Amino acid sequence: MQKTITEQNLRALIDLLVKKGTRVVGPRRAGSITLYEPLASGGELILGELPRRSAKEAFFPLCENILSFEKTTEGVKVADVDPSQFPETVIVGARPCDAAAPGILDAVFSWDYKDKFYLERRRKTTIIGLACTSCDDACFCTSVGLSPADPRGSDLFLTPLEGGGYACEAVTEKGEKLLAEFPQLFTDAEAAKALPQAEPAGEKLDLARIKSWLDGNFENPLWAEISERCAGCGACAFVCPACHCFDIVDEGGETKGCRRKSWDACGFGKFTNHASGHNPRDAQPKRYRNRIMHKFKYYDDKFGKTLCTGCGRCIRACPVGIDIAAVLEEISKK
Amino acid sequence: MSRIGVFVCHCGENISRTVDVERVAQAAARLPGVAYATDYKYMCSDPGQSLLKKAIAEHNLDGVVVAACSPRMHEKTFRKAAEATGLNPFVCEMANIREHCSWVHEDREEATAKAIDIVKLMAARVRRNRRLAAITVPVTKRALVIGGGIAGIQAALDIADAGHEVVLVEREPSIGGHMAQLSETFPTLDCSQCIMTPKMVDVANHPKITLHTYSEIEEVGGYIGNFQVTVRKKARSVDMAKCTGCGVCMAKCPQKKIPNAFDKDMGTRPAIYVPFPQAVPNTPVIDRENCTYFKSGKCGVCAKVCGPCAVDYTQQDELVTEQIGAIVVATGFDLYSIEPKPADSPIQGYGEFGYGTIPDVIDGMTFERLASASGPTGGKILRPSDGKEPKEVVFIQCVGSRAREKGISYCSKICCMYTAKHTMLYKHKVHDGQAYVFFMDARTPGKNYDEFWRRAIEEEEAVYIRGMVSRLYQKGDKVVVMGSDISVGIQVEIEADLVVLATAVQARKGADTLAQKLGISYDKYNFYSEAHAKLKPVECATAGIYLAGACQGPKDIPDTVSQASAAAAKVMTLFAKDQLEREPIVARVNERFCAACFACKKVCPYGAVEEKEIRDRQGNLIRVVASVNPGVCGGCGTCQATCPSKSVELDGYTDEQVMAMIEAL
Amino acid sequence: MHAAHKNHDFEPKIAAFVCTWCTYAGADLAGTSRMQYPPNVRVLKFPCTGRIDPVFILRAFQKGADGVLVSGCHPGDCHYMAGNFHARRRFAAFRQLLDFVGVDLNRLQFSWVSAAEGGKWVEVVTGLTERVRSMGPMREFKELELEEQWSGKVDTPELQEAYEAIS
Amino acid sequence: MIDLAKKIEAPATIDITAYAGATEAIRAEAAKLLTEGAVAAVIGYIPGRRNGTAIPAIVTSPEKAQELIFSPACVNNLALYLTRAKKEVKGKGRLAVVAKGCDMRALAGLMGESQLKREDVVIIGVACAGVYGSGADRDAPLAEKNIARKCRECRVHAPEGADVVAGSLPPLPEFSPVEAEELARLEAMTPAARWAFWKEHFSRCIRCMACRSLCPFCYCEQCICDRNRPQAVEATPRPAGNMAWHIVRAMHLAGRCAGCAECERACPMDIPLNLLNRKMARELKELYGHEAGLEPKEKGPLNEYREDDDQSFIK
Amino acid sequence: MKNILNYSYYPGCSLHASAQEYEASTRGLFKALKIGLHEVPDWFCCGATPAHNVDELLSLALCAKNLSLAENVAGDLAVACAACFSRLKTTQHRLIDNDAKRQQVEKAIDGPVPLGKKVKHLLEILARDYGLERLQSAVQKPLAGLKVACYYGCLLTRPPEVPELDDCEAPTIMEEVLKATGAEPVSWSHRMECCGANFTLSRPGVVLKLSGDILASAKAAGADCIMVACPLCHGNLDIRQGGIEQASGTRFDLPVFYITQLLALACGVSTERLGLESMIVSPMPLLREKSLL
Repeated sequence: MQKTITEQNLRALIDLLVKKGTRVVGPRRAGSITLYEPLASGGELILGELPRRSAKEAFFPLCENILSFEKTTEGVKVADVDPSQFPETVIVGARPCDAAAPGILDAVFSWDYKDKFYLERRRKTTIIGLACTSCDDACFCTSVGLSPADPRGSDLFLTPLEGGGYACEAVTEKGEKLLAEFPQLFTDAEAAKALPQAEPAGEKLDLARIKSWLDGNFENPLWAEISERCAGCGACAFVCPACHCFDIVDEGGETKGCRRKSWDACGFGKFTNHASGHNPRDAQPKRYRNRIMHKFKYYDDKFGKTLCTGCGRCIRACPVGIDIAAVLEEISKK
Repeated sequence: MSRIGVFVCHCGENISRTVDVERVAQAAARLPGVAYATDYKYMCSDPGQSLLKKAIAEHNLDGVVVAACSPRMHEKTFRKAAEATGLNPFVCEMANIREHCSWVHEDREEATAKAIDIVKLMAARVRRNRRLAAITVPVTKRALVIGGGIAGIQAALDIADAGHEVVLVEREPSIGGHMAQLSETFPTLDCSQCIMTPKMVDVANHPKITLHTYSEIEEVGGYIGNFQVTVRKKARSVDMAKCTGCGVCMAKCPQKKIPNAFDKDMGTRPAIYVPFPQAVPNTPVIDRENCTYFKSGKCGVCAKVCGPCAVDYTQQDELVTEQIGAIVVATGFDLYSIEPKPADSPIQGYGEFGYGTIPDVIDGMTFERLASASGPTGGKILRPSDGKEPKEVVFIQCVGSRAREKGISYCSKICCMYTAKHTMLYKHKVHDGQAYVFFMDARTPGKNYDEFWRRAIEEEEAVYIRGMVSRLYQKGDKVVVMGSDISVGIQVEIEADLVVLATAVQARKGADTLAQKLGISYDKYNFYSEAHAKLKPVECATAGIYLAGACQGPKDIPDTVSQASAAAAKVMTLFAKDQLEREPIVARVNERFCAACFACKKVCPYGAVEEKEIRDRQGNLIRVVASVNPGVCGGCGTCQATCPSKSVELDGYTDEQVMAMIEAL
Repeated sequence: MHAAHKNHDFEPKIAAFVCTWCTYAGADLAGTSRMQYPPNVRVLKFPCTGRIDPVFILRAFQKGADGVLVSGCHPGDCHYMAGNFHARRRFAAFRQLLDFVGVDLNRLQFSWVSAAEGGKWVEVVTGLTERVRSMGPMREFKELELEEQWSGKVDTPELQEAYEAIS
Repeated sequence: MIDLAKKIEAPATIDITAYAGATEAIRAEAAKLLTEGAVAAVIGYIPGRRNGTAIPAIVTSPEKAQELIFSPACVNNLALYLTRAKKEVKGKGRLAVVAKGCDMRALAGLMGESQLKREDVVIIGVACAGVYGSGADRDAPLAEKNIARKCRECRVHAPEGADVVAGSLPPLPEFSPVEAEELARLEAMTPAARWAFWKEHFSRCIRCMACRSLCPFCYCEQCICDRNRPQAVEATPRPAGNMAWHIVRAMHLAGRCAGCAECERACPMDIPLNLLNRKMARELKELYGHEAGLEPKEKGPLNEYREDDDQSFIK
Repeated sequence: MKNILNYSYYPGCSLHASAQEYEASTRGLFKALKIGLHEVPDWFCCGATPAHNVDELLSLALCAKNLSLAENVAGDLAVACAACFSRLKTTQHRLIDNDAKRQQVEKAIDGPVPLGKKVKHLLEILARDYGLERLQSAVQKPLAGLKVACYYGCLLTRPPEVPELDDCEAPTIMEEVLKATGAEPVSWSHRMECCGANFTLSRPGVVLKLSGDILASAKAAGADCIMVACPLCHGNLDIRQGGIEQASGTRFDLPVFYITQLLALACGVSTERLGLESMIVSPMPLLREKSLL
């Protein structure tokens, strides 16, 4: 029998979780936009909008301290951050393109070096995904093999139903646990008809074909052609659910400070700048090439996955209108 | 610097009375980068300095903080001491815990805490200090003097006598300037030409002086010690090398009716002329505007009569470039003229004085020419309108000067004295004449000046009327002077035969253009600005350029000569060394990051920022960046605060040093 | 003989950015004249107010200053002729910016103090110190310094303590 | 009888058919320049993949020039591509650029800052009635609802000083000046409320540097916030560093920013950055009568001075 | 027919009393030139010289109120009398950068002071607004052969910063206007000297001397007559001329015209409207001699 939950109960679920001390992260109004942020109550949850930034920051924060140091007469005192302090988190209302991302990122964060910051947060996080019933002309999840109703990556997956409420599908044990913990909020019901899922306009892309072109075209005039308009900002990377480059800097004073890890972007001119002053990716086309190569070739070579969920955020955010879907389409035609 | 020594001074009890110096030293020892800290009774004393030197050697210190008095007091002392041990002097800094702490606070706890903080700030700073090397700039020991009046002549002779080469540039055909026009000089009444002409001849004969007369400055490039100056030698139409100065050409020139400017247009001269008989050089020049040959192509008399064939009608202006180490600007002044106000001038004319339409209203310089034995009247005082000897002469002071409503607020400084002189000269020549002087104040500061003025009144019977003149008008052959005598409060009317106006001393016409070529600043009256009113009265803010005489402001002859000698002394000081050494607190451009917006150049008060082209080995231009000339940079650091990317840094006050101090706040 | 020393709950930290030729010398004069003023001020010497970057003021507030003084030569007295004129424009603009982002301009003072004005130095420093003392600590930047993005926040007891300590 | 009142009433929407004329003129001019070899490339706009979008394009052939367009979606300030930040583009040779009135002001500013020589660029000015605001409805006619904020207060619809001007202006509606109103609203607040306003906005900043990257005046070879010795502005996207970054940026643009509002448009976090720039521009106009970018000026307001400048704030 | 220019008009007390010929000729001239003059309703005394000697606030308030009345009439404010002109201009000048004083005055007159209202003397209107060329072409009967001493008096150009009419000490505006009529201005010395003004009543001796000098100077320069722009000067030079002749034993016989009288005459305004008959020194013989009647 399928479980369903009303919108009211979904909000009540958030309230209950918050009360219990769980950090609940979901789409929330932040100024004039919507972002995934901790919710103080269920009332704050915004449904029906794709937040500007992806949900990846729940595991991979925009900026976090990784240690702090203090110089004293006795020497340098270093204090590590204790990952056990990371809060139990539930992400509510993650769209399939966001929910799918951690599953992709797990590979890189647990490969030769186990990133305990990421992994600990990941372990403590439950994702409640939500199927999309609408999309815009930047959405292209279907082109990269996902769909607006794909439960991949979600622990619990909600599908909006005609007449309100959501069908709930426990995808993982974490999801089942949640269902079990708050049985009063979920109803066993004859499934009402699911609302029709969104239909992004793009054709499904032949990712293998794209990859094989990339394999042979490290040098190609196309890179310059696409990216000569690129202004070199990091907007695309920072809104992307799958981009995961980061920088580590020491900040603070001479006697006291923190080592911090924060998002970085391969579009930045300084991204690969060496201390010597030499920069192997010294021009924007090389940097843009890296962005595409990393997503559709290198990551695939290494982990067998594509580093893109088709959320379309980079298309919306790019101030010079670079459209990754159009780029992929062009490559796939080569 | 990571091995800093901190030396806390007691200053007898001056510091230790309110600051617990031992505690300061103990706290200092715990500061990052500090390897050694101690305190001592008198750090500046010999034993104190020895202690410092010894500690530097023993503890292998690479930076020093002396916590004592103000750096304005002893920074040099301690830097020298540090330098004696082999340290770079610029890694030694002072923490001011006396003037800024012990002397201004009473509470021992608070003062001690503050002293520790001050030491902390300075230690943080010294950690980022860089070793700076003194900057040297080569010096071309060749001076340019612009202007051949008494100021320029004096400066040129002084510098040349010291053994340095001098290039003297004069706009007119002869040197001599205004002083050559004067009859006698106050307060001694000695003959101006008698004291002037020998100096002019000295200039002409001096082996170290290159004289360019009838020449103007075309272009100035470079900087202190290394100027390149282009001089335009105007076509004289007479070959200087061939001319013997015999004067036959002038005698034979058929065009003789040209008003002689040297005599204030009262006499005449030929078209080929020397301005006055004692001219230096004594080579005539053809006034092409008035020469019949140049106007119509006919005549050519002078060429025909010239024995050595020196007349050359085809001569062209010539540009000469001189390498110069220092420049003395001595361009002098112009006299305010009573004319309707020029359209673009902020200065109002004197309509009430008839705008100079009354022929017997003349200015002081015209009177000088009348009184001069070599003048158009042979020294007789004869009025211009009818050549009669004036029996009643009215002198009016402050015409143009001290007249805010007319646009000039300053005092011309010399008029009180020369007007007094004029009354005397007049009385000496016209025994039964009466001189009246309208004056606001009589300003006679100067050796024997007031005595001189009193003599004009008491012995030469000049009548001084305190008050200004409201109107002059012609009445028959008299000039009626309507004025007021404010000391008795009555209106005065004098029917005079001649009126002499003591007109204001103004900056030379075109002074601003020359200033722009030189890159020096000038005030709203176009007088050149000295770098500091008290302490640098002969220096321009632009290094290597000095001022002499009235181009800087109204001045009499003694002041002018003194300033000229002072400027010469400054040039000699500069020339005393082969290289110019200066404190290395100068800005440097990080060429790699300079985006060439030249904001630094726009704000630099010294014009020290240049545009530098970076080329590859083939000579192709890669990019242009800013570049600071360390010889010219004054070290204010305005460029750095202005540069958005901080690609220009002031050595000694880098952002790194400042940020470290802010960090340590 | 001495004025009764008062204890205050809050002693502000005042950073003074001064030029070496006028205001630093003026402060020296206050010292040689044995004038008395509150010890809260820390002087940072610059060749000229023209060298003082607005970033320094911002940084000083970030690094814990409760009040900032910028002081140099009177107009026309600049050792470098025009540095203070440039500074005057720069700070006229910068203070408007700070005001616009919500910094209380009572914490920021600009003055001309000449080498002869030891008395004025004392007045300016005393005035600013007392004004800032009455305003209380400059919390804005300090609080901001401790804030984290929600995703990077770890609510460790130490941080919590530090956070509470500032209020 | 004709109803006069009705006739003179300003239209509520902008008739964008006028933009088609501009498109034609731009294509013709670009093709001419490229055919003649007068320029190596024309920087203009071509349609984006998505309906109603336009993206910058660097066009090098007369054929490709036929793809150029002008529409309300042509939001970018193409002056960006003439700065040293875009060396690849600048390296192509002499360039032509399509510029709206607002973009012209940036070009003038760049010329004043020695970044661009007038003779090195052909300016194809375009009469512009307005462009879409960010996130605006691109299907609806251009009106109060979807026009960019800066366009509501635009005073440079017709570009001045261009080599050619493409298109003509349709009748312009009167829009309420939202930026001026917002500025007034903020100024009326207490400092504490303003602080709260900006803190909230800046805390969203992720330091993607889109504001910097899109700004024609952020052409520094090395941004002060990328420097770490010393570190004047923290590089990490924490609230403290964000606040410092935006204050420093506003200060660095003061007297230079010509108001193209690209920073604000580019910001993926919708931070109203142009408010800061407008505020500074207004203060500098009030203080020194300076307006950025109307014509190339040798000195900006913060690198010149007058002896009698206001100093009422100096005690 | 439409006027070319329109002004609000402040005649001042004299023009309604001793200087009625100034008023009549002004109106006649301006009508002929098609310049509209619209008298300020309810205008009153400007305070003249006495007021500011007694109470500055009073003197400023009087003019301020008149200015504010003038705001009701469109156009710059035309003023004929040199003294009224001076007072009105002085008031604006005094108040423009003195906020404290302005507030005081505003309180006194219970309203704002129109500091922007342009106050113009007739000369300025004729020479600048109307223009010398146009004036010249409006002349129907050139005053050829008439030698005129243009007399400025004290207030038209002084103090330098207030009237902004012409050069303070060497003005030419009257001569320029006069030349347009075809008459010949003489060059003379006492154009700007004081006529004695108000002393005419309290210390007539002073006036006899000062005005006598002016007349003598004009005569010496070869003038046939004098032209003035101020009712008070006119009084001293015209009414007192007989007395001066008596005291000095010199016969001058110099008619004293207002600017508008000569201009109107040249522009063909009927001589009946020029008030020539009210001049003490009759101009008739002169005008007949020069065939100007």
